[in-house]
Amino acid sequence: MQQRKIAMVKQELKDLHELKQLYQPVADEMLVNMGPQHPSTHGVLNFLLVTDGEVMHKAVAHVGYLHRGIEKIGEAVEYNGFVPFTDRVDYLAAMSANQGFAMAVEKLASIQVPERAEYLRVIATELNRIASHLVANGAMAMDIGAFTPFVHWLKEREFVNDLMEELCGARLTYNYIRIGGVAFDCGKELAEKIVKWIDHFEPMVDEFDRLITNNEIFVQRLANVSPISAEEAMSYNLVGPNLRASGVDWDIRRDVPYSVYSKFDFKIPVGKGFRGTVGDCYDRFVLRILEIRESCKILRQALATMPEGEIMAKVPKTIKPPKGEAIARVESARGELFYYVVSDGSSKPLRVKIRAGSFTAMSIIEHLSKGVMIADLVAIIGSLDVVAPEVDR
Amino acid sequence: MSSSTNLTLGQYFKNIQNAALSTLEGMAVTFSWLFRRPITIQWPDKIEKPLEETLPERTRGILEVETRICTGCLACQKACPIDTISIDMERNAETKERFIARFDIDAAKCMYCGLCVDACPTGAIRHTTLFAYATDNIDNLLLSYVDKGEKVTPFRPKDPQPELRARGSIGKNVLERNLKSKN
Amino acid sequence: MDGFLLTTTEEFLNWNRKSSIWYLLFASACCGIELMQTGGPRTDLDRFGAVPRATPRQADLMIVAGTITYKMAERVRLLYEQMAEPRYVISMGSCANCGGLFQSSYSVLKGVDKVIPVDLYIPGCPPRPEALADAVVKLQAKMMKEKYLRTVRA
Amino acid sequence: MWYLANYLEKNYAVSINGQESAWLIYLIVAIASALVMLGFASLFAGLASFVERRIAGRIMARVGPNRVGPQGLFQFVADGLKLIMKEDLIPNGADRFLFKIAPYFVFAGMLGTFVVLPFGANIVAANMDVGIFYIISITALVVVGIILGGWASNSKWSMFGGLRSAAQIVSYEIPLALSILVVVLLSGSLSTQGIISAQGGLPWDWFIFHSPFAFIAFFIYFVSALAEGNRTPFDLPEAESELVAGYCTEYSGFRFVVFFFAEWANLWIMSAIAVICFLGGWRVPFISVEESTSSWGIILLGLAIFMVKTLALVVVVIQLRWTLPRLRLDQMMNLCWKYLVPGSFVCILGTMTWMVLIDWNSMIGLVLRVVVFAGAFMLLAYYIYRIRFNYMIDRDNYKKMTGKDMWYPPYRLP
Amino acid sequence: MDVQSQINLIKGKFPNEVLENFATGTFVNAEKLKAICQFCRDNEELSMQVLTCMTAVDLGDHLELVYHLISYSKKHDLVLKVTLPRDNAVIDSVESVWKTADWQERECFDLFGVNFKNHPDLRRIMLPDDWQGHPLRKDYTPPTEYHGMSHTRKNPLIPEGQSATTENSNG
Repeated sequence: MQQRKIAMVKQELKDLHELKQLYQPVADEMLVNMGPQHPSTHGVLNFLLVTDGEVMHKAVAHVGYLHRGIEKIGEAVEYNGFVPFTDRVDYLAAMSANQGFAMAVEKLASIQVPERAEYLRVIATELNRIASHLVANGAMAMDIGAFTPFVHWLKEREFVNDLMEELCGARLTYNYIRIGGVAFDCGKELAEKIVKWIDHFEPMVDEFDRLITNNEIFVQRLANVSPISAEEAMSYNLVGPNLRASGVDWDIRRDVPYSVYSKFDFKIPVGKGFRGTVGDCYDRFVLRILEIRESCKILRQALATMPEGEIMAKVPKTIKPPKGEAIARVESARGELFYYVVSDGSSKPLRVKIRAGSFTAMSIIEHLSKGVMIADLVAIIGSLDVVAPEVDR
Repeated sequence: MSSSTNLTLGQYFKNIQNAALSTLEGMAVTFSWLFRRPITIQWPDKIEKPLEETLPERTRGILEVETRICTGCLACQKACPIDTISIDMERNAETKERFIARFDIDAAKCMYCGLCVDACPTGAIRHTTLFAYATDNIDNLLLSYVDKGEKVTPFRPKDPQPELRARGSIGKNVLERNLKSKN
Repeated sequence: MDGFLLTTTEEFLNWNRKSSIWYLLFASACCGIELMQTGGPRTDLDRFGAVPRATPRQADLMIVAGTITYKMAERVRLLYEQMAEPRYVISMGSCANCGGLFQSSYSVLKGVDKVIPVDLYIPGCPPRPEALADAVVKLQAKMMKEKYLRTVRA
Repeated sequence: MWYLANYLEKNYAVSINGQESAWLIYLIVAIASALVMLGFASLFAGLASFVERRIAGRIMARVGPNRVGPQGLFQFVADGLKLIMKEDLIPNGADRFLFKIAPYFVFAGMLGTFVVLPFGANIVAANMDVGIFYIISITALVVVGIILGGWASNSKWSMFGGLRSAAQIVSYEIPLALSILVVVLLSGSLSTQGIISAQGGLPWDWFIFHSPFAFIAFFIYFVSALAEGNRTPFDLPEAESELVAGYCTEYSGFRFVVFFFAEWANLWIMSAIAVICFLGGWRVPFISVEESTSSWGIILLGLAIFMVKTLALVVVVIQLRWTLPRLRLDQMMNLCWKYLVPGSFVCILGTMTWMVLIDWNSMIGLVLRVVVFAGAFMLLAYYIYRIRFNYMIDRDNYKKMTGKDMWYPPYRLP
Repeated sequence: MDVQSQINLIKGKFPNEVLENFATGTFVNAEKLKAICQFCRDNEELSMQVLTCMTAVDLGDHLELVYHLISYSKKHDLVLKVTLPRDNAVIDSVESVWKTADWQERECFDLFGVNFKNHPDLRRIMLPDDWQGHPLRKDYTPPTEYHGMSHTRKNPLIPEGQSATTENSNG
């Protein structure tokens, strides 16, 4: 026990010493540790704020508190066995993480996924996107101080969890999309239940707008806060709602079409500076709400036009794809989820690289946090919708 | 209330009007919630049927093994990516037929992914809807479905279909026995 | 007579501690989302008097929800030491129980009981909100049986 | 309570070895009334914390604490006693003496205001002539306590919280005092009983409907009282999501109970002062000031009316907490100095001209008051219409989805 | 425009830097990588505004750095690969071309040990600062304990008889 305490103290001193050279804080500045356990850092992310009061000179991000080495495990587990691990890469939008890996391996092993399985994948991913946007916006509203919208959106998410439990058996870590198709089928009455929920849910989104989105205090707290220009967003490789809020019209579902998204017509909302400049926190918030509405539209069309047929392609027990590499881009709730799978012919991948949206969204926070108040840093983290495992994998 | 200094008079009153109206709107929404039904399921005592029965059929709870139709093919052990299932097959010296001596599942480590259930040819291993088994000693979560001395003859497909026990009952017995014995 | 007096007052004191457990708002991974759902409307932990508190000083239950890596382990130990004395720990989910599906990884702590004493382990990945509510109910039963005064006196 | 003191003195004036013993009786009565006030304040603080969690639960479609005691009534007893039994933690770098003293400043500031708050015709601890002036000055003690707590616990987060509350409470004292000045102008006296007796029982005889300016003054008072008590749009000092727990980050155990108590006792004080100044306190309609102390029945009726009005305002404050997000520091200061202070000056000038032009008892005065009352009533009707609109939207879809109908009135406890 | 014409465009500007190519991109000489990336970004026809992903692959005898570039306006993408020796892999950082490379290169340094010249702040990003070794290399053997916390845990599945506890079985 004793030597551990000494080791910890030495570590602390080394940290402080090293930080002192890196930042040379001015006389009256102090280092505030917005530590890994903090109500508004979503999950375990650590910010070191160099501040002299309310306004910060710089916020240095320390990540890696949830680095579980998923890519190293990827090299030690077969292809089929790795799918549950991709759930844990982004537990809020687990379905798109599954779909990304499955598509990459299907490209490698040239497996053709049946039509109905593609529809089921789209339905599950869109439901999951709505649930993920609910928690993202809810957590952001809670950080600004409004607790009720967060719990209302948890209530809606509870309904989505029930639907997901009926469809694929789990509430959060689905393992529903398998390589070559889908694990279970969606019966007629489950499709009715989903449509009934959407009928209930869409007026509720309008109610959230009346409760919080148009609330003057909320708008004043978010409008014109840390606007991100299109060039900055692209240079920092922001993806998804963060990118579209800065005015760049880029959505993988439409621009790099995969699965059966080309069969549905849905709009891609782009940030227009609704109540402030283009690309500020308020734009990102409103964009997610518009995307929730678009996902409801896609769900209705997908449920209506789902064809009958097989839900799983003929896939051998252990998949041995030929030597080579493949990439897969999927539009997850947090933007473009990029999979790069290299196989050497054996039943285990040689290298699995997952590049997620939160990783780059986290890297821009350091750049945005110059001369910003602590209350605004909380709003920025919330609006960029950063999730710890996606950053640290 | 916008903090910009160049605040025109019109903008000044517009801010006040916006703030007042949106606060009234927000208060109307929250007050209307006082008259709506809360969706709380008062879990432990104030619900009609215990939650285990009302959960959907595909729910992936704690694993359970119906040893009567287990063929001892070790497919589930191979399918599990993090090997939480461990089965010992022993061969009877004289009669040369194999039997299952030990079938252990580590419920504390299992990730409830369902890959073993897909791999099982006869559906012996399956997910129950049991979930409420918090214990203060982690060894209680080691479920052994074949007792110490017992020898289970593996089921051959052409045998007559034995009478199967209800889903969830086997798991419940093993978990209760663990809770009583170990602490 | 003295036994009766002590047990009833102790019963009352334990009842007080049991019916207002304030848990620390500490969510590291997937189980953290289920922890938020448990605080949400469906299984409402507020019914048991459990309120999430952000500072370890005012929390008397730490729910370790999610994977603890080696970099985070020292912080978890620090948080545990900052909590005020009658404190309890619930290890929620496979990752906190024994490292779970990341047990073979180089940077994951194999179970949080290597760093802090754990009172209850919840199986599940992630456990249902009702499983966490069940753990809180079991913790309450455990608190009722604690000899709070007698140990101090004996 | 002085009424009681005079009554006791006349009948039981016993002289101890010759000296006059009136001061002894006054002492005993003062201590008795102080204990009654403390009892009422702590009971109200406890129940208010329980009721707030129940209302918050219902607003969030969930159920508040309902397992501790019948329907969860003893929740606050459990919270309080559990916190007392917690370990007594003082952070090592903290300034031990100030750390221990800080909560009791806040406690003194909070309990001090209960002395002047009336409950009925002559049920008041001390009917001071400078009642309202005393209230405004004693709430400054709360600021001292919070800053001391923030600074002494040697943690950066609580220091932020302490300084934020210093800026907030001190700067919101001014609109608070100015809006109460409007009422003092109307009633002509500073004592709380005097203000109430200057108003009438019927709604249009209250000061709030005296003129549109008084109506705006009520809202200015209400907003700045929210800021004084660190309630929601202004709960920056213990901002849950930014500053971990603001000034009481390092407090645990009994000292946190005192901070916890002060926050909820302030609910009562805030709404009681609003009811005294603007909503006609304990005045019973159709009964003049003289008759209101005649029989115990009328006094109790006055007490009941005062309680109902105050609890209604408390519910509004609670509901505000679960509706509005939090203001940023500079926006909070901006709101105070650019909107509330000029607004309260306009109200004072407006009320003065209104009083000069139109006499209170004249027919035009009455008609204008009824017009303002009608305007306020229209606003209330619009509010109720919006509530019904929000409810109606989701009723059928909810029934279709879950099969159960959505009507679940608040008095039906789950 | 398709991959082949993109490669020809680059070959036009850097004739002897472009080595052999493959389906989705081309191998490039390590020293000239930064100049090529600058060219890809600034050229109008290519206008690769975004570096989607920059990672390393350990192929046993040498390391391979893979740069995935994409252009949102032209809707085409390209892959640049660089081969580096295993032990002291050094390459200049492209952080000045795309700001996202800052963190991706830090991750590559942390997990693979690839050193990036004139990178603004090359520190470990994922692992604690005093961690030895770079985990994603094939020849990485994880330490048996860290700050007093041991890596092994008694595996309940193996009865007391056999004594094998769960080593780091990530083969």
